[in-house]
Amino acid sequence: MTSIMEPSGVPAGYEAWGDDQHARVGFFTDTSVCIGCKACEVACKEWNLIPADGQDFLAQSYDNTGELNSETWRHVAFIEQEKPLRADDGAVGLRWLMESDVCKHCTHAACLDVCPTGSLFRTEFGTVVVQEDICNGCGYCVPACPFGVIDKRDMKSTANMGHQPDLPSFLGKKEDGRVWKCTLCYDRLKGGHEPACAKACPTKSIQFGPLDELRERADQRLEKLQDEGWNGAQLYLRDPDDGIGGAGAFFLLLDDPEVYGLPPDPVVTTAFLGQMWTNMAAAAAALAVGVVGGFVFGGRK
Amino acid sequence: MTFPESTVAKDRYAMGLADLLEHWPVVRQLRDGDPLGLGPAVQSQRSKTLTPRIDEAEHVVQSICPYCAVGCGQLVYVKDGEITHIEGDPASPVSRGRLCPKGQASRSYAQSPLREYKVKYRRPYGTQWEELSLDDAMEMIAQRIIDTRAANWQDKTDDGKPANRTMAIGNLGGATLDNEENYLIKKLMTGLGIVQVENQARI
Amino acid sequence: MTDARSYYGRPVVKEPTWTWEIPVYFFTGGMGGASSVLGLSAKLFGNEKLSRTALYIGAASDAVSAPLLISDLGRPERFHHMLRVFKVTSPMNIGAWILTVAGGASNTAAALELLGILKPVKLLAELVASVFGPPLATYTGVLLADTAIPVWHEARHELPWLFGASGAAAAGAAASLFLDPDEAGPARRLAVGAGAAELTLMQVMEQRLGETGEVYKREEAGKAGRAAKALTAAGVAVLATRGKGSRGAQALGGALVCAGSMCMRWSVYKAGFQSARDPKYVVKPQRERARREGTKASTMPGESRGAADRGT
Amino acid sequence: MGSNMAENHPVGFQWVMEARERGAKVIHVDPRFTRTSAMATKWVGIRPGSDIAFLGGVVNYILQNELYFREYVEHYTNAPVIIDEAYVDTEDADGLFSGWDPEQGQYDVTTWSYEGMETHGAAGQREEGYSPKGEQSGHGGHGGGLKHGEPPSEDPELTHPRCVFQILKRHYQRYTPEFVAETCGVSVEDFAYVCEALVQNSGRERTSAFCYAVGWTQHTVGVQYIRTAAIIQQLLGNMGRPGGGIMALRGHASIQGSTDIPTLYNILPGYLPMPHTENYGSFDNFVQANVAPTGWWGNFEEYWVSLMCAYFGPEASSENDWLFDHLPRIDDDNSVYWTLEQMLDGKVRGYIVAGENPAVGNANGKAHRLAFANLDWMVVRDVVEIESASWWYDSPEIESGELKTEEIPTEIFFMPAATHTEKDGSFTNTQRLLQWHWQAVEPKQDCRSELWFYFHLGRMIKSKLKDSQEPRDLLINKLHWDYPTHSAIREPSAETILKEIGGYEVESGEPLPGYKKLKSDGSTACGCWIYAGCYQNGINQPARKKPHWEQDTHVAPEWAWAWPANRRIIYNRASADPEGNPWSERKKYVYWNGEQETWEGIDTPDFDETKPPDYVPPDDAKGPDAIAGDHPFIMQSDGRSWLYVPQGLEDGPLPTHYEPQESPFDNPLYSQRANPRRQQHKDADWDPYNPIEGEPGFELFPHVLTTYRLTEHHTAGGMTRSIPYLAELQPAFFCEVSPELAEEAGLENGGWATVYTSRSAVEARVLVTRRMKPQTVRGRVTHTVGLPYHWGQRLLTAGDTANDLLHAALDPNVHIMETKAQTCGIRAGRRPRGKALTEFVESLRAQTEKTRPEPEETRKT
Repeated sequence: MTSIMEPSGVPAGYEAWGDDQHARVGFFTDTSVCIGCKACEVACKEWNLIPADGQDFLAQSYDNTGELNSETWRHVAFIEQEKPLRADDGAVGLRWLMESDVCKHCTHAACLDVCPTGSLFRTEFGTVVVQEDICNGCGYCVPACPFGVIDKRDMKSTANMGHQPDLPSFLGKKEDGRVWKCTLCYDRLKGGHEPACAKACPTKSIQFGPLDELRERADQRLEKLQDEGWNGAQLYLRDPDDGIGGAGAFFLLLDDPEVYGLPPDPVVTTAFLGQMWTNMAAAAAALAVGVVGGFVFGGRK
Repeated sequence: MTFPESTVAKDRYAMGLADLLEHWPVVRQLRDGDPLGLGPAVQSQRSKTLTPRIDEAEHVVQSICPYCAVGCGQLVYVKDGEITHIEGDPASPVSRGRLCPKGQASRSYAQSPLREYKVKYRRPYGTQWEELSLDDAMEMIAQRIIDTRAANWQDKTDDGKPANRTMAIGNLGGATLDNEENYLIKKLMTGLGIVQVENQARI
Repeated sequence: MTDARSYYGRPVVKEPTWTWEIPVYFFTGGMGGASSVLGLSAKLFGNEKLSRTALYIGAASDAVSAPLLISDLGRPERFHHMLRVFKVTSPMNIGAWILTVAGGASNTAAALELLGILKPVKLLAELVASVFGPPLATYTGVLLADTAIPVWHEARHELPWLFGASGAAAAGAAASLFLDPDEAGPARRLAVGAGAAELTLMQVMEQRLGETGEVYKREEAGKAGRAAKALTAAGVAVLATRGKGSRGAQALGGALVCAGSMCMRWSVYKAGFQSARDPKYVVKPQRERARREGTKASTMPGESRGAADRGT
Repeated sequence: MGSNMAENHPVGFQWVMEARERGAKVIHVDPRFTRTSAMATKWVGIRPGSDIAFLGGVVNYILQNELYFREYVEHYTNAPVIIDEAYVDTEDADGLFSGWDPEQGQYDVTTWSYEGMETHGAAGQREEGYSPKGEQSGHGGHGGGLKHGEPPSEDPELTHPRCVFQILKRHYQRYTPEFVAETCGVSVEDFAYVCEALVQNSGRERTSAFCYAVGWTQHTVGVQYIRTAAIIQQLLGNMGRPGGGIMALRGHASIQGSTDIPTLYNILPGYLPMPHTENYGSFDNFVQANVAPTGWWGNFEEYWVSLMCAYFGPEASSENDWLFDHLPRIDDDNSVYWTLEQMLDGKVRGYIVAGENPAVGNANGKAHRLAFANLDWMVVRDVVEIESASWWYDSPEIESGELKTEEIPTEIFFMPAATHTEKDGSFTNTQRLLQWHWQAVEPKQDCRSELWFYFHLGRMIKSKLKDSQEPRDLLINKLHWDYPTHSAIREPSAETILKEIGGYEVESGEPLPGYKKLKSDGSTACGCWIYAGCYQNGINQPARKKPHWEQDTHVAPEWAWAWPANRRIIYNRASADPEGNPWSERKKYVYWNGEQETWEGIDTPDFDETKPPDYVPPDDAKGPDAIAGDHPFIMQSDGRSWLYVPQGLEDGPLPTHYEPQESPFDNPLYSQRANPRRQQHKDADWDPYNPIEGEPGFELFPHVLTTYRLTEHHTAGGMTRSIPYLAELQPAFFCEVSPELAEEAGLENGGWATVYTSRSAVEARVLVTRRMKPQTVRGRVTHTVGLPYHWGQRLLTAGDTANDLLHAALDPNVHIMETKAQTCGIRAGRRPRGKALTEFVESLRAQTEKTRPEPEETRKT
């Protein structure tokens, strides 16, 4: 089991692509230029023909989406703070942080590891994708994800549309009961197109590209923001040494991750799998011994 | 439009047992150097042959976003007479391929579940919509204009100045329309002596 | 509401989508796995009645386990996709293989027993079932621990043991239900011993979880947990003190231990939901660890970081 | 300022973000902290309705500290021009300019003229009150009345007490930083930051730009908001130069196009005026009234005749004065709110609404819906059944019982429309770029383009009337209405119409290369002179789609086509100094090539290509020839930009701070509180105004109300509330309030609030946010209630209509209502329903009307 957790930063299953392997790609989401327009949310839904998510007024700033789930693969978070944008702007200020969240396409991806059917797989682009023709909706990946990204679709949740007259034939045709999440537009990548959200993003807050290039760009960006005195700037999940081996989709944040609803220091659960299997083996053995013990100590009847 | 959904599965069952075994991911795991079954070994046939639907479009039309006045370029992908997708046109120096949520939703705008496709008619004092053919509606509207105009024509103002108009008909709208359409509206209305022609410029 | 910094108090990790079938399966799988071992052991020690009873219990438990699991699937008609791959990284996949083998074996054995034919094959099947029985009873602990749900993941040391003990107790208790006290000695002793272990392990787990474990005191997990402890303790007490003397007391004790085992699974199952719901269980320990050991998830300006080229 | 660009023009905002990343300062001056503010280097929270005070303060800062771009101001603006002795400034008349006629409520604008100007030919008409105004003068100043390009009296030293420069200085001398801070509710430091940033970033090497939108236009003194910015940009030398200017961020795909090729009552294509009911006597007199002797409006007759030839083909001739006597005539105001009033009076019988949702989008929505019930017939064309089509059975007035479906006589035709993907055509975007969109699919069933509808409607009407001898039918029968059609539904050819718009030689049918080729003898036809050349060489110029990466410069001239003459920056001669050299290498754009004796650069020069910088027009020069070589503003009769506007505006030659129609404050400068020339419907009971300070009931409406749009929706919602993906992003009508106001009014985040004015009451979900900052104005804390106006009673997300709250007092120049600064009250909970709603609003009005004094008796409002 240790093989998948060697801190090589190379996702398991990726090398196996051999000649079919492409450069690992991902997203660098730079929240310092995000204008919170939600074009990414809509672009994603338009491309992937995701059912509408229902209408809830959340009274949480301009966020009425709430979270990433089976019907939302890009989610823009809005955080209003009484904090200056620049560290040197004095104590008072107002800032409105916006961040487009997405599946992290982890180097060590718990959802992928735990998937019992091979529906989730590591693609030739190094991304993590659910194969909708394979998934049987066991739901194991849902609690395995340390970011709460992947989610099982329950079409009932989309029935509160108010009106639901004839949807265009190809909308709503998708079946429920399976899990869904960002595919990093696997089909588009195969056709040589960039993912829909990155393509739409008006300010290029969402940048798509080979991961090593993105990381370099992010490092420069962080330096620039530091020079400009931005408050709280940090790269999140950029480092291959972190608990998930670095993300394929990483972020430049302007405050701590938990403020955006992100775990501050996630570790892929399967990092402990060896330990857990060993533990289980011992417990199983103990069980057998215990049962036999019932006969040994106290007689056969 | 079609989606390559599990059409492949059928073919697979048609194969022999050997083929089946050959394609069994467990076998592929061992054979193809993916022992953990995390990568290529578990890829389905559908995933293997996936193509983006914009590559399957019969034609791609360059268009312009219908919402605000920035005028972003759009590419409209069409297959079987239906729009399959709309996204930004990278060639545009205005927008460089980017779109906002509204522009990005233009396919859904054109294919809205609320879209109306038939003329609806409400007769005076009526309590519900009725059906009416497009031809009849056009005929009736033309006649209404002629009649209202005839009954409310002003050759001169009350104090005897030239008027040449009817003040009983108005036409509203234009900022969401094409230049050519606005041109015809103003031209026709001017010809008819209808001066109350207005659009969203004031709102 | 949460007392950690969060995004409008929203959860960080998702609640499981599993429904009631899963905790019931934990119970049946545990009981079935342990019963197979009990059955074979009884056979080896010459207690045919107990052996047969345990065989049937094991086979029946395994037989209902599969439909339970399938019924929880979002796409039940694709249940066989579980065997599409063999994934050591997926406890559920391994569990599916274990259940297939163990369940197949136990039911083969039970069928042959019923028909009274092919004795050697039956014996082989029993052997297979009892080899795969203990893993079947314990892997579910790994299944839960191998998630991002704090109360499950942080209990990864205890859960296989707890589930194993609970399965063994249930197996012993179930056998006790159907047998006269003089034939059920090993089963009763198993129920008592494993039941006591289960109680201890529950306590240990809750203690070691610290703040994360407080969900076991609250809401449904708390209720079910308290019920589990009371039922198991009562069952163990009845079996230990009165079980030998009275068939009725033995049956009552057996039923109580079984019910306790089921309640324990329910408590653990529900605790996962509660743990996922409040972001503090995710954020606080991670933040503390990060403070203690230095976080790697965030790269602050000016910090040295792993070489970019290594990442791809 | 006056714009929320990040939210309403997100893709355009990419350029602002890119500039910010390159070190540009982005300043957002706005009442609300919006997504634009969040991206800005600096946000300054300003009280709604006080922008002129703020901008006037900037003007004063520039003038007092002598920070203006001297060379630019001296040569390119009318700063040196001496103004007529009769002119009296607001500073000397307590808030009124000279010429005020309290009886008429209008100005006699003649006292605002340049000194020594002779009024030209059409004096008779002028005395009768006619002069181009509003959009008619929008791009012109035609009829500026100069004999040749130079004003009679000038002082290049800028010291003459009556020169524009000195008048300007005096006019704004009281707009001190302290005054600005007090009036606008901003800090002196923030104001200083804006002033310094603007000045530091202007001059030879650098330019600054203003972006505005309806946050500026929708006021009773809206045009003057923009004028104030124009003054700053002229003083700082930021007009006609790359990176400079004042950018109007328009809200609809072709709202610019529908002004250029107007669906507006008072103009014809190319800002040619609709004739008024005045008796001009003859066509020549009409031309004389409108032609400018100097500048490009000197060719008025060429433009006019070419339009008439496009409209009427061979039926228009010099013999029949191009049918001038038969053209319909307008009154001073026949705008949409005037029509509304007429409709309420029962004078309008039929109404066609195409691609607009006035029941939701127009101020005082209730009045509109009640007016519709007075019509005989109504045609609504849209892609979904909008509120303007369904009002007769589901409007709030049906709910309240004010209207009863079975008693409404209006006959309604709902006609399903085609979308942009279902038709060919061009939009003109906010930077004057005509961009073609090709049809992608056929419209389904009864869906049709407006092109189809109006073409076939016209065809049918013409055929029904073809034998009519009625004088009223003469014009329609002479209308040239012959366009080829294609496809099964007989869709007219949009390209043929574009060709007519772009102009052609009548004889040969050859498309014209540009407006310079237009003739007044009937040999050219052109549907819109400023669009002339958009079909040159037989090529659909707006359909040019050469990718920007294949073009040599960022100007990308081969992408689409900009009017006029594919010019991307107008008045770009100002990007060079008076001698014709670039102001700086960094800001090089269009300049004089002395060797080739021609203007050149990366854009089409907006100047006679061969007119040298030192050209001085001879005394008898006319039209464009009368503009000197160092005067870039060639549409103006004097070739200069106007700091001071002697003609064309209704409410004053200089912007001055007036309070909105409704505001919690008096005017700190004058006893004249609001714009005296604003249009009110004082006698109409459908448009009651909230009391102002000192009037009974003032305390009922203590807060400022402002309305706006969100990224996720579009205007009145017809194009977005019908889309599930957008509806879910902003699923409810809400109001934004500060925590302080929430506390005061007992509002709970996520709960309900009722917002009310004298017009109506609406209910909205509450969003409590620090982004709504209470402001301290003249020692008093004021709260602003923010309301997005996208909702109506139907479609995927439904809600009350913010516009129902608004009154329709208007700007006098362009008849735009004041949606950005009104007053309101707010309380927790949902609104009264049914009849109780009307009773509630009536009770509010009763409290304000009890003992209301005649406003004029106590103060000038």
